[in-house]
Amino acid sequence: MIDRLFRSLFLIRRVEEEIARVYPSDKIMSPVHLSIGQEAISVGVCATLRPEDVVFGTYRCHALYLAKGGNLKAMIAELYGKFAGCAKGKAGSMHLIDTSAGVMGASAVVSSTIPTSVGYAFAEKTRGKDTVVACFFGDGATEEGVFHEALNFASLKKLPVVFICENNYYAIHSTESARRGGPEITAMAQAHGIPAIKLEGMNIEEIIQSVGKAVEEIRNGGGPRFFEIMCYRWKEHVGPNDDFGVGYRKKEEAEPWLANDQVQVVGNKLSEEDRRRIEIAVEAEIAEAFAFAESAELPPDSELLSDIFRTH
Amino acid sequence: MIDRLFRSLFLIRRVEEEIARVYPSDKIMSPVHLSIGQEAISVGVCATLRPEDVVFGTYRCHALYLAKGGNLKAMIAELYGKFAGCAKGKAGSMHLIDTSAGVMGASAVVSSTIPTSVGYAFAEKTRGKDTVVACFFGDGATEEGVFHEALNFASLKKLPVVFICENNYYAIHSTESARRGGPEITAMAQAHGIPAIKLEGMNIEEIIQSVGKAVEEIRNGGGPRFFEIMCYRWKEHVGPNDDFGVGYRKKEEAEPWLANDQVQVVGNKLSEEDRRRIEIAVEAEIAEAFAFAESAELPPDSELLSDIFRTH
Amino acid sequence: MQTQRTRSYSQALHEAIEQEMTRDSNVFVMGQGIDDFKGMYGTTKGLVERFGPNRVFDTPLAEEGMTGIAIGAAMAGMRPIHTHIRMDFMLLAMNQIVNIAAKSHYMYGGAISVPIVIRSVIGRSWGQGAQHSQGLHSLFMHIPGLRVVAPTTPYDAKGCLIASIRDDNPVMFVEHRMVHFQTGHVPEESYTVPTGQARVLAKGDDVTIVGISHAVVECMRAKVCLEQVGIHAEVIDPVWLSPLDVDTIANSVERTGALLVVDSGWTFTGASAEIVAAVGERLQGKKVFKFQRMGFAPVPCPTTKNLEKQYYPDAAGIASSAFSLVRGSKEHWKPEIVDAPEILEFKGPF
Amino acid sequence: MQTQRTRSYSQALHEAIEQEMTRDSNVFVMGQGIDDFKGMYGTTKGLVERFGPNRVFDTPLAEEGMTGIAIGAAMAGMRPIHTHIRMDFMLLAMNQIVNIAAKSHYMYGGAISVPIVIRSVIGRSWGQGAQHSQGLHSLFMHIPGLRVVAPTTPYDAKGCLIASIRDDNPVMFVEHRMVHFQTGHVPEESYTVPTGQARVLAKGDDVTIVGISHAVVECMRAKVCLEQVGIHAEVIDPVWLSPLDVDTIANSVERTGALLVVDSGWTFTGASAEIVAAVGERLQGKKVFKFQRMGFAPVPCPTTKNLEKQYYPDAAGIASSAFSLVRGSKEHWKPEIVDAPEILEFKGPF
Ligand SMILES: Cc1ncc(C[n+]2csc(CCOP(=O)(O)OP(=O)(O)O)c2C)c(N)n1
Ligand SMILES: Cc1ncc(C[n+]2csc(CCOP(=O)(O)OP(=O)(O)O)c2C)c(N)n1
Ligand SMILES: [Mg+2]
Ligand SMILES: [Mg+2]
Repeated sequence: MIDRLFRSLFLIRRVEEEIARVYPSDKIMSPVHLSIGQEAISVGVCATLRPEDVVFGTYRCHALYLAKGGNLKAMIAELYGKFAGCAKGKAGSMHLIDTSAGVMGASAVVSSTIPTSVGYAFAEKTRGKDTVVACFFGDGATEEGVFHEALNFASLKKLPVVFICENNYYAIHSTESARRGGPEITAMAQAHGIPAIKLEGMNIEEIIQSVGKAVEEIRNGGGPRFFEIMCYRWKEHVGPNDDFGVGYRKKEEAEPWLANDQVQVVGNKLSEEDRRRIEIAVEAEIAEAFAFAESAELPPDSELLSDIFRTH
Repeated sequence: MIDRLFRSLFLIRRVEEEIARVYPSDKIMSPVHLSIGQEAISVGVCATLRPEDVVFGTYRCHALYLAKGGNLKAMIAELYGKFAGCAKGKAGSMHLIDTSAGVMGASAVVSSTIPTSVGYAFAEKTRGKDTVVACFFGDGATEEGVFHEALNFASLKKLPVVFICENNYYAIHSTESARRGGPEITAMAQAHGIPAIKLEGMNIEEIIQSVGKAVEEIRNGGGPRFFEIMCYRWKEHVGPNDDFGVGYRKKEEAEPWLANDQVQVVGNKLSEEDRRRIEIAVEAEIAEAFAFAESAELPPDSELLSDIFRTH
Repeated sequence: MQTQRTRSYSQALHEAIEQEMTRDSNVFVMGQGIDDFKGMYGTTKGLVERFGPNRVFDTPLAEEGMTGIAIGAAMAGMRPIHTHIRMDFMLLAMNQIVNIAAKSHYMYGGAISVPIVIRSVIGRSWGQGAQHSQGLHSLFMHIPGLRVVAPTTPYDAKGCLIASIRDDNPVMFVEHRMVHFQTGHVPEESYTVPTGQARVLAKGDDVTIVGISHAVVECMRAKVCLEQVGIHAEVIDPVWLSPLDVDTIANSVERTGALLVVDSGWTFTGASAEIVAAVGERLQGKKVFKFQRMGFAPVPCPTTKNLEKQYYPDAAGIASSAFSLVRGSKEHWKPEIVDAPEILEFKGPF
Repeated sequence: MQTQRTRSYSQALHEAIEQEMTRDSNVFVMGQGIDDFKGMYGTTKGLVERFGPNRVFDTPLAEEGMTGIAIGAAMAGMRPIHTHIRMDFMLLAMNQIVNIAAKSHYMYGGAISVPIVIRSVIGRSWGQGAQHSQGLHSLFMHIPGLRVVAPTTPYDAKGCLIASIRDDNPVMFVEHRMVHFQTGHVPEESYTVPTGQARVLAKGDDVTIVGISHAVVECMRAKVCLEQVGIHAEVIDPVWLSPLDVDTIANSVERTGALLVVDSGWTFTGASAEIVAAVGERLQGKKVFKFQRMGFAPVPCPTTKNLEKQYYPDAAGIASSAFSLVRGSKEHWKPEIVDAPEILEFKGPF
């Protein structure tokens, strides 16, 4: 278990570090929203899901995609705009998808995948499947009206959705105090009749335990559950850099989070040897994926006009 | 006080009864949503407001318009589609407006005046005025995302708004159990940090007392307050008729509400003489308004293309 | 001779839904009030009794959210039909329709598709006013990835709805309140009307009149009047607004030399502009043609009857325009008022 | 000779806001992140320090609600400027814009008005993809009661924004990300650019090229190329898309006999269709002209560079189309790739 968690955490961290390293070369000509520092949420939640379960995410979807088992080569090729990308190079970093791994896509429009995930859950429940849908979004997404509309319906129909709010305190550079009048985000979920728990302290084991229990209840027909998980975005909102110098937040604020790096915390639970073995394998996998993406083909020009409609 | 309340309640009731009576003649060729049975909410709330305070309503706005002091002749002329109507005959029953009385309009799109009322309150607060804005809407409106967006902002900026949810149990023919998963509507307001009270039993004095206290607090800078006031629509959703036979609700359900008719309850507190005096005056006023509307002119054809833009 | 099976437009829609729900258990219907005694203008009446509340259900008032929910169910392989009693409310769901439904198949490189049908009604009738009477199909035509269809006959209503349900892509299905009452031949068996094919409703050589949605009913009335002054109009119902069958229209105009487009919506930057421009593209260098656009007055819809009447193009006005187009702008003629029974007879309150 | 005062488009917008806020205490600015260190592409930087947080403030993520709030403040007599970093997000606010802002003045018989300016950015740049790059001005053009303006020069940016703020009606103010960096003459004093007037950017007799938003920058580059093959293009920037100055364009086409419209958006049922149809209306019976429409490819915008490049009309393509339009469809010519420095030099991440 620990080795799988570490493998996933380390993979995500290192993939994003590689993205950040490559980015200035302009090989990735599209916005990237890094999850560095927040990986434990995706990894923890996905550890509680089955392969057939599905997830929906936001533009900040690298961690979720990989944690759920999305294909790494297809992801990097997608960022490089290559035809072998998970969306043929048409989607870029903000819209990763791998339906075979249960990654049902991500959207650049804040909160727009919340209702789609609920609709997916409705379809599964109606057809008698026991799929659980995990719906990921940021704190900012909870200000959009559609968040409430989706939660209400999930509650009304007792749908198998686990809502995961990754509260990193910021929407771009805006603090919660500039955006929200209410008390806790969890209170809003509760007002829709959805049991909600807030997890502080960013502890992957706590996440797995707490979410895992909820997922089980959901699978047994208990209806939706809601988690607000506090976290911190280490990098700038979009792009590969640090941004503690630009004015909206101070490095001191980040320090406790940096000290509680779950990649290290989990890694430290492994023996030196086990850890090295995993790290080496992951590095090789990443190197291969980037090499693959580098050498892959661009989509042919004819792709511009293809895929607009699905025809049998 | 009682005589003013009765006057207002009786006026609204009788105006709507007249509308219902006239309707089959096709002189009013536009949808009407009657407030019969719900008048005490508008009358009670408006009794706590000053003339300079403003109200925003829904398509079911006859009671609110009159309770706030909207011009009766201009209203009936509007329903008749006449040029002397409060909107020159362009708006009809669903969009009554009388800015001189603080009636800032109403919308046929459910919940769409909730944010505009909050914006109005923002403008008044910013400019240092002590206006209170009363925002009326139905239970169905609370399912729309924009309801939450507006409440959040009102809470965030501590705006002078009193939210009045007229909960008549139905949205057209749909019951709450088909539409809402959460517990109380008030819980949603509270989740946005807005103190909320639910008033049952449809008692105008309780409404005046409870809302009056809140309006005073709001005027003193206390920020928004929310009321859910339980009520019952006696007539069909739209149109002049009863509809207990059509299937979605039974007459028995209505009976306690009919027995607690606030027009009678308040009227009974007056001496026979006072009451008669008011009734006679109101009947005369109504007769005059309908006669006025009957004989008023239609808008000239040139009105079709006027008012599209305001030019100095 | 076999007597034709006659049904109303609403009945035709009802039959389409019922047959498709029977055929495919992935088809379901959701929308505000669809399970009430009115049943979405009768088009969903009795379906809940037949198919149960999991496949026929009322929804909260939440257009954006419920559209997203329909889309999500479609992504999972179901085929939702989402209904709206007024097209005006679609404005609340534009983000899900345009940013998600229309784009997902392309944006994800074909990995998923969104087979959803969104039915909405252009609400002209009984002083509905500015916010309950808009024909907004032009907005959706502008968006790649959406199909837009606005059938006007009961036959097309059934065939287009079945085609839309079976389509793997999002379809905006536009119904005009005033065509709900039209009756006509509707075969009992299941059939589809081919996507992207216009229908020539009446033949003629002097002028091509294209009518969108209810306007085409008025165009047919105008045609009858025009015959009396010796003008033979060809009347075309595009049926599908996107994809638009420009060929059929352009071929007709090449023959008649005159094009009148009458929309159930505003003209500025709308469907009528597209039709004129597209026909012009086809015919430039081949044929010079005269043309005119008609549609709603360029204002919100007023409620009072005398202004409302002027707001909409009517048969007499259409005939008069076609006359001037054919005979030259200096020649004027207008038939007596032509009855539009569906409008005269319609009584509210709704 | 006096040296011209040169400013960027963003600076011009900043100056317009600052001057209007100084002039009229009812003017205020709201929008997501406008008070952060980026300040809405620099256009709102420092304003909060100058005017305080009541008049310059960040908002929750709630496009529909915040638009309604801006509208309500406008109904109370204030003059909000509401900003959006991407035009795509306007789809979330369509109901308030179309059903409330556009209709209130008419629907209430003139009793109230809604003087609101909604600024939004067409986000082409750096692989923004399907949901961050739409030019949706055509949707708003279709709606009576809205003004739509899309200035491209710093001079017009300032003058149009001031005109928009002072307008008593709702104005959709469309900014293309790629014109934010353009520099040009901007007078220091306050001035307005007249509503509904197109600007002839370059004179010519052979073909009329109309470019909308950033496309007009490419049209000007195309003009330079065309000169080399002896074709003199007239380039027109409509500036205001609604009301649209059809006269200026039609007068030009009457002279040149050829019209090329290049949009920063899709062509189908869009601004380019309207321009073609409207010019056709003006000139029918007077002048037969050749025309062509260009715009985004009819799909969502792909992110990968090679497809993205084909997605947009560029100067070389525009020149080539204009050439064929003038010389006949059998004659082909395309200039070497023409540099578009604002696109080549732009680097993300955003
Ligand atoms: C509907 C919408 N509004 C605004 C934006 C611009 N935007 C992009 S990311 C973002 C912040 C979202 O914050 P949050 O939900 O907390 O997610 P985080 O980026 O912190 O992970 C905003 C406002 C958008 N993409 N979509
Ligand atoms: C956005 C929107 N969706 C749907 C409708 C159709 N509709 C008109 S009234 C109504 C019911 C609203 O119920 P509620 O808010 O409880 O008000 P009530 O009519 O009971 O006073 C609905 C769904 C609408 N007008 N606007
Ligand atoms: Mg956040
Ligand atoms: Mg109700």
